[in-house]
Amino acid sequence: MDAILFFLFAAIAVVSAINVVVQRHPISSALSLVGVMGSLAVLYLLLGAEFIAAAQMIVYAGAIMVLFVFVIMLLNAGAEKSPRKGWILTAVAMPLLVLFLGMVSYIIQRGFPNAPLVVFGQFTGGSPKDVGMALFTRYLLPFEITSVLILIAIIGAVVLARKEME
Amino acid sequence: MPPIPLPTAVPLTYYLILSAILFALGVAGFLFRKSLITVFMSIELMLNAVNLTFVTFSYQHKQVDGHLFTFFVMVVAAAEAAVGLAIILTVFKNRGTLAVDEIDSLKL
Amino acid sequence: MTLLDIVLFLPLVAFIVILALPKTLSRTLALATSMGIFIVSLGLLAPFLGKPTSAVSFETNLIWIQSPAIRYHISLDGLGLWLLLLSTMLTPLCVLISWNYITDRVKEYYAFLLLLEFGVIGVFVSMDLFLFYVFWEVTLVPMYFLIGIWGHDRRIYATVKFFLYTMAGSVLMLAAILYLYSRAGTFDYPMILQLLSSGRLQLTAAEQLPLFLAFFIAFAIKVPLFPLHTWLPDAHVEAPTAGSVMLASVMLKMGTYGIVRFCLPMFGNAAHQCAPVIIALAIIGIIYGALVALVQPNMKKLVAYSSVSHLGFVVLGIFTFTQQGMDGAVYQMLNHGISTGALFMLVGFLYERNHSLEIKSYGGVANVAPVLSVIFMVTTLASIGLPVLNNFVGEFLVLQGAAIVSWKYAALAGLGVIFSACYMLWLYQRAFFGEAGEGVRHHITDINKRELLAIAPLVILMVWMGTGTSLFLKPITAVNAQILEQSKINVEYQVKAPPAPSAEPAPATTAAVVEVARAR
Amino acid sequence: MLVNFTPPSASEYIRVLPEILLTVGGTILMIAEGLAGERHRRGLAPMALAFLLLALGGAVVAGMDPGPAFNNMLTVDGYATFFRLLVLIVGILSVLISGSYLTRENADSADYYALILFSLCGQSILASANELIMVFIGLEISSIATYVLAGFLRNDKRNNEAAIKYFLLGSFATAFLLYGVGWIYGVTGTTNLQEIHRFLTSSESVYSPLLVSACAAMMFVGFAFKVSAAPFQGWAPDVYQGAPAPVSAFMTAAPKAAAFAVFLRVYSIAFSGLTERWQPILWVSAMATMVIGNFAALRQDNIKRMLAYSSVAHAGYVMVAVVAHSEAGVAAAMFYLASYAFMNLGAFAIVTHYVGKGERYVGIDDMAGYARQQPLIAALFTWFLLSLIGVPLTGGFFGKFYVFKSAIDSNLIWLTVLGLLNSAVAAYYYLRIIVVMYFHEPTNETGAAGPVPAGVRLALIGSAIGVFVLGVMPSAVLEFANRSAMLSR
Amino acid sequence: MHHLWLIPFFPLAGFLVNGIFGRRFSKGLVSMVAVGSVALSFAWALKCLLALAPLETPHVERYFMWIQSGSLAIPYELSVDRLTAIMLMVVTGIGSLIHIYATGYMHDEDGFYRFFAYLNLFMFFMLTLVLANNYLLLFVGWEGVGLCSYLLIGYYFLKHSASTAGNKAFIVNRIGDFGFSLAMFLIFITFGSLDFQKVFEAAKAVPVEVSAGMMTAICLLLLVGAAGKSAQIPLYVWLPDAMEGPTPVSALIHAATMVTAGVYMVARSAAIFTKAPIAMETVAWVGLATAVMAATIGMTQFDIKKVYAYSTVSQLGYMFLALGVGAFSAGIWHVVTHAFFKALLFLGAGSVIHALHHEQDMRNMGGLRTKIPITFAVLACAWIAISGVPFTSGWYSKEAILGAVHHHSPLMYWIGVATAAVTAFYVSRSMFMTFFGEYRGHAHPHESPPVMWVPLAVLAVLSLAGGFLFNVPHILEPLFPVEHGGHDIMLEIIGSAAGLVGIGLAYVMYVASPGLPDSISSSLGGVYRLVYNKYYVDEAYDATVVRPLVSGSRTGLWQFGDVWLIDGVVNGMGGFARWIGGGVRTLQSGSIRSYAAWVVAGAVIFIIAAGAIAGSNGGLR
Repeated sequence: MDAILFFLFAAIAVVSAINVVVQRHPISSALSLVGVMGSLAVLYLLLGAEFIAAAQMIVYAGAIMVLFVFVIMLLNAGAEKSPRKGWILTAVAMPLLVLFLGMVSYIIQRGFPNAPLVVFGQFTGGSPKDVGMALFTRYLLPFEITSVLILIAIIGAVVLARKEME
Repeated sequence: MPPIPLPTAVPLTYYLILSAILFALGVAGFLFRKSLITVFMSIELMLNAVNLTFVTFSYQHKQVDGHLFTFFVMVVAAAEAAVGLAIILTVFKNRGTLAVDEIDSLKL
Repeated sequence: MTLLDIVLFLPLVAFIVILALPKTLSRTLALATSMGIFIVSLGLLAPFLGKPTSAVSFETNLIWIQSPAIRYHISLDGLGLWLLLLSTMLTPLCVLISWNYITDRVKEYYAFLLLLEFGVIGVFVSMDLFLFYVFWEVTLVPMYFLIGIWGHDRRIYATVKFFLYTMAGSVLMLAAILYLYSRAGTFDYPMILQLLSSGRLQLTAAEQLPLFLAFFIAFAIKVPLFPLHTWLPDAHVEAPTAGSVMLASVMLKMGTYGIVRFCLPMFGNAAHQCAPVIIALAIIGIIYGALVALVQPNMKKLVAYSSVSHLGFVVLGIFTFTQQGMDGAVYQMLNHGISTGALFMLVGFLYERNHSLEIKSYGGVANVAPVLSVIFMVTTLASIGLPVLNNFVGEFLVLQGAAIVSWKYAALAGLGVIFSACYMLWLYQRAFFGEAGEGVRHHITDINKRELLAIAPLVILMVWMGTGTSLFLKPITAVNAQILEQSKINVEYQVKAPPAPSAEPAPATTAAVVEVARAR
Repeated sequence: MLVNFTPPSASEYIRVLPEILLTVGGTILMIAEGLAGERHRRGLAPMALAFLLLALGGAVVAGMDPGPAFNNMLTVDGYATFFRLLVLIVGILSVLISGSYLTRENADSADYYALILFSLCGQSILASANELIMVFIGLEISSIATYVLAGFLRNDKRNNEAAIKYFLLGSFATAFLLYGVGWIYGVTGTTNLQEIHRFLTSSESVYSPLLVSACAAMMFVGFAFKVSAAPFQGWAPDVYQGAPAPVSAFMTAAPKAAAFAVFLRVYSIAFSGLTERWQPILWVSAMATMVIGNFAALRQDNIKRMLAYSSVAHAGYVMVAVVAHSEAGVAAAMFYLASYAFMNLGAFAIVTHYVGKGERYVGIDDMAGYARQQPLIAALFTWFLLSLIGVPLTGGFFGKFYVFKSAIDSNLIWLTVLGLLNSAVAAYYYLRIIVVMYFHEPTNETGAAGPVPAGVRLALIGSAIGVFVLGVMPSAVLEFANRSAMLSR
Repeated sequence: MHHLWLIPFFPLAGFLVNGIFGRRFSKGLVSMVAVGSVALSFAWALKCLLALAPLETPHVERYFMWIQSGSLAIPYELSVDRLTAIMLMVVTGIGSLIHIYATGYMHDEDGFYRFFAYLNLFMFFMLTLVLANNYLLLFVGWEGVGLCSYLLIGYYFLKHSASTAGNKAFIVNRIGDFGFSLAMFLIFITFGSLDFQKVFEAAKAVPVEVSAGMMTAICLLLLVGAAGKSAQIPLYVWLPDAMEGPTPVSALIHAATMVTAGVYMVARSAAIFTKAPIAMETVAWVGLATAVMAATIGMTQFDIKKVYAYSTVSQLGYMFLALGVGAFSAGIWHVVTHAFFKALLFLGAGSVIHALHHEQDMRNMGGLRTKIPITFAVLACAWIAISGVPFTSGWYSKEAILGAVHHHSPLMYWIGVATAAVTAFYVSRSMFMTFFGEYRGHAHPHESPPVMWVPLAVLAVLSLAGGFLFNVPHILEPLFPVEHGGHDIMLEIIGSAAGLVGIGLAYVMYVASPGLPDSISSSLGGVYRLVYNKYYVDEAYDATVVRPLVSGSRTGLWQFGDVWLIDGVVNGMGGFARWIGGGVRTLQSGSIRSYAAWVVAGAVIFIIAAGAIAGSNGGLR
């Protein structure tokens, strides 16, 4: 069951991700990305990360992607034009990517030779309570500091996107 | 013909390889897409791949720390999205284009 | 706080004072301070007038930076003494010759001159490798500006070339200094020498050679040794008169000084090992410089190439590893400083009058400027090594030293002496003899009192150093003997025996010859 | 878990005093602008300065009581204090030169100063971070603020381009860093630097060195990007050229210093057991960085772009110290970054003033005859340039000296020789500016050099003194660096 | 202590006084200072010699250490022995006379004071040369006289030919000095000292077979030096050109004193030379060849001073011949007598030139016998002396030389005799062309003032009686023992006859049948042109040495070597750096995607590298 679920959603994720890369229209890409996020959320659940799975849907798919779609709409961004130049880059980058992927996979295989099987329910330490507990004790400082990060993001967005001041 | 025994569960490395594939696809998107917005989306894809890694390892170590990391990555992603899109907006306002290749006046 | 500290820092004080006070005072201030410094520096002579000794005087050894231990360690010995005095003497003279020549950015000009003096004095007294390097580099900056701002048409090319050439060499030296530190644990030069001589620090052959070369190349560029010399003609031609004088008289000496001071005692093995090649280069430089000087249409360039030739003698002398050769080399450093400095001054006087450095714009100057011509003649003669004038003594000793190693060296280098007569006398003939042309008659006037004041000390020194050598030579000899001794640490290579008088095993000295004769 | 929890003590709060002060200061600045309105914009810079000085004081206070804070998220030691002080000083100098620039560009606003303060806050965190999550967040705070600053003049095409390039590439590289962090978490089960170190060096641990070295390489991508080391330096010249001049000044000094701080800390603590694996990589990177920076700078006519390349080259020199991987190397890097901050800020201060409205005069030839118009400023510029060249008695020289000394001590002879030769090449392009200022006559086209505003003047004096002190009496700073270089593992 | 230093000091003082203040002095005062200083020097030398009288061993005075470096110590040390004494007397004596003469001769010249200053300076150096007690000090004088020679040849510096001749003299002498200095270095290496006494002492103790190589090398190098100064083949070329200088200079420097310095030096080094038979043989042959060649050239020249110049070269060759065959004292004797008659010849020629207002071409002279009788009378004395008419001074020394040569090699002897005949011929030719026949010029000859002819008269007496009065070989007996005893009357008759034949032949050709020379010269054709053009030696030197050197230096060394090659490499390195810069720069394409590609590439490479580098933890695990 776990395996079926994994392969199913992994397949969806990969296909959606490929779709993100190959679609010519930003909106299509954005929607594909939502697909990736959704399937990842399921995988998170499989891994026992309840809170993260929820956050993934709410924050990522819900908020961030909406923002993207909003901007795409705002700018009325159309389909990409066919490549003007850059075939050299493609020629160089494709093998690089293949190499990268192969190497990473190889390293993972070599690095975790006796990896345990992922069985749903074996790890339940990812509930909102557990996450919250860690967040307000051990990770108190990073949590507080992220507020600064968000503040900056707000200021930045305002500075860059507001109307001309007179 | 004996039935093929379906595996009941997959090893952890499968998740990791999935994340690697997603990461590589994100990199590919960054390299091959022409629109600023999709390039940015590719970065989000990469971050998602990383998140999967964290959650997977969290499972392995039976710890919550990986989830925390993922959580902060999400927050950062959100902040980046706000700023990034604002920057893309200004670029579009000044140049009227979202094509990555046309943003190369500063060079050499 | 010794007198040496005062002499070292006075120019820096003067530099600041000149910068701080108004422009109208700069000239006078520069003259007054530099004269003052010279007079004070004469006090440094005191310990050296008595018995010859290789001991150092006026030592100050303070901590500058704790870790890594960098020391403000300065002292004076017979090697640095004369070069220091030469520098302090030339600075006021340079102020004098610039008196009317410099009209633009006067304040900065004199300030840089004093800064340069600070740097070169520092080079000659530093006993800490790091401190030495600091001063070594510091001299670059004022000279860079002196050429760049007050030079002639192609000054930018010349000054950048000068800077980069020297910089390229000195970074190698820095690397070597750092390496030495990592091996010796100190920058303190006497300490390093002590470690070497006591055997507590041993440099393998594989270490010595690169270290030696790193130091040597930095110095060889400054000297300049063929084929690293091409910055010199450009720099000289474009520099203002005082710049040329300081460059030729003092800054080139920094290179040869460095070789004697550092390369020989620390890396005796490598120095001996490289000696044949370096001697070959020196001899090529001697002949090459002279021959190229022969065909120069530009007076300053001619003198510049003659410097290449003269400095070849110095390097040759050093790498003979004989007492005579080294004494001659050091003596020749001073001689070259005086006679070539004087030549540049005189060419500068001519330039100030006629605004040309081309030899062909002159001719017949002797008709209109007799005194100038006589002084030029004396300087020419000094430069070509006429007896009773200074260069003779140095050249003689160098060649004698070279002959001890191999008569071929002396023979080849001796050709340079012949050629020097050719190019200098030909220059003199073309510029001074014959009928005076229109331009010369209109523009050239005889030397004036200020100029005479500037050049007279040099002329006097030419004669003095040619006749009364013992005052100058004694401290030098003492130090050189010590350096020779130090350079023999771990040296398997020995100076070749003098050429055999016959096919039989050659007894080197008369006594031995007689001995052999008696034995039969 | 709750059982083990003890609330942070007062001393732990004091250890994050600079961060607190900076955050509060930034917030107050924005509020103050809203309250005071448009007319009181002139007061913003002094206010920012006041907060920075407070933070500086805070850093000193924090530094007096070293120790970990907040569950070992941060550790305040001499090293952290050194870098905190350094970035804060850079901040002060940057604010000093920003005022007149912003007024000239009609872009005075509290946002700018607030962003600088927040960015510094991020860098301050980086300086003391002891946990990869803090590294990540600090890096992001610092970066996001600088992304915005780089594109602050949003109607300026160059600003936009700088911002978008910096942003996209920065995020891209950060993803690699994160991926590396993910793996190292996977291997060791922790993100605390000391614990990683302990795990990797413990004889009981079972792990794949291949995987760990891949982690180190992956994280190196992120750090090298931030310090603009080759081959990840691509963004740097473009961004430094395109960003507003005072922001470039800030960016080349503060975020870079902070990135180096954390880079050094991570590699000398977490990965110290794997030196022989990453040292050759860094060797190559350092060399390439120096070569690219110096040689490309030879061909620049734009003074900002030239200084940008120069900043890449200087990163290369610091990399040499990192390669040395010794306490002396760490100290040398610290010293180098400090002296680079001063000389670079000084040079940029003059450029900031000189370029004029809309950054019109950015050509090197535009400085023709500057020495005649502003002898004193030209002299100061010369002083900074000589320091950048590495002429003795300047901070730049001692910086190079210590860096290469540490390299020699670690037996990196070829790197030292090549690096020093590089610095000789570098002399050429710095000299070019001196040549233009001193040896060329002013032309009519040039000469935007009006009177120098007080802020710039102050920054110049400060930088000049800094370069002088580090060049002539470096003992105190060096002692500090030497003492702080012993990072607890 | 006899204060020998005063001897050279007086002229030096004269030089300084005249050199510094002379411009403001009257001509009389300048003359007084100049002549006075030399005369004082003469007087002091005389006084010293009388006081030191028999002088069996050298008298040495040390004043101060000049140069000391390690084992090399060069004191300022003067010494007098019999050889020195002779030279001292010649130099100061003839020097005084010529100074007196010059006050008259130079009376109308610009730069009168300059002339005398130089002349005094010359005296100083010449005396230093003679008095020196070590090779280096000798070398000081050696180079110093060369300098004065240069200055005085170029005295008329407005004339290009004069300054060129000066340069030539100096540079050719430098080549000789080059050999001399190499010899000095070898002497120091071999003997450990440059001090005469020590060197000779040691040289005498060395057995020939041990030292032949080194001794030969030293002597040959000394010979090079001597050949430069004393105008021997191949370095004689400067001397004829040196006649550009004023005539008293030619007489003093280029006839009587300086040019004999080489002879003096070789004689001085006799102790070394006698250990080097090969070198001795070389000296003899060089001398003989020079004598013959210069004499033949002398037969064809028309410039009166050139004739005497070649004559000087020839006579110097004679002296070298004497030295080469070991007859040192005969050589020195010839130095002395030659100083008398050659100085006289030159001064007389000067008197003629003076009388004819600077006419030097003999073809424009003739019949002056009656117009300037005193000059003729004194010149006639010199004429017979140089021609070797019996019992004149020249005869004595020449016979002594020929005698010794015959003893050494009859072949040399016969060539020497022939040369003697040629010598008599060309001197007679010049006398006949000048004083006999019809006057062919346009000037109005007038006799010179007493201040000029009185010194001439003194010299005339010396030319006639000098050989008889000063028996140099006898004086030098302690230094150079005469090896072969007695006179060979037969040889003396042959020698004397040769001179008379020469005179007779000249009489036939230039007085009896004046058309003969032209027909002979035209019948000889090419040979005559060769000789007339001085064997084209100058041209050959010019073509083989001077031109290649100059043009080679210009195009080969300077323009190719320095500017193109070395500077090309330097600038090329700069260009190379810029080229690399250009290459590196193109990496910065400005494209975000290419930067990203670099990031990926870097990541891939570094991951592979980090994995591949085998650490202490093992390889790819």
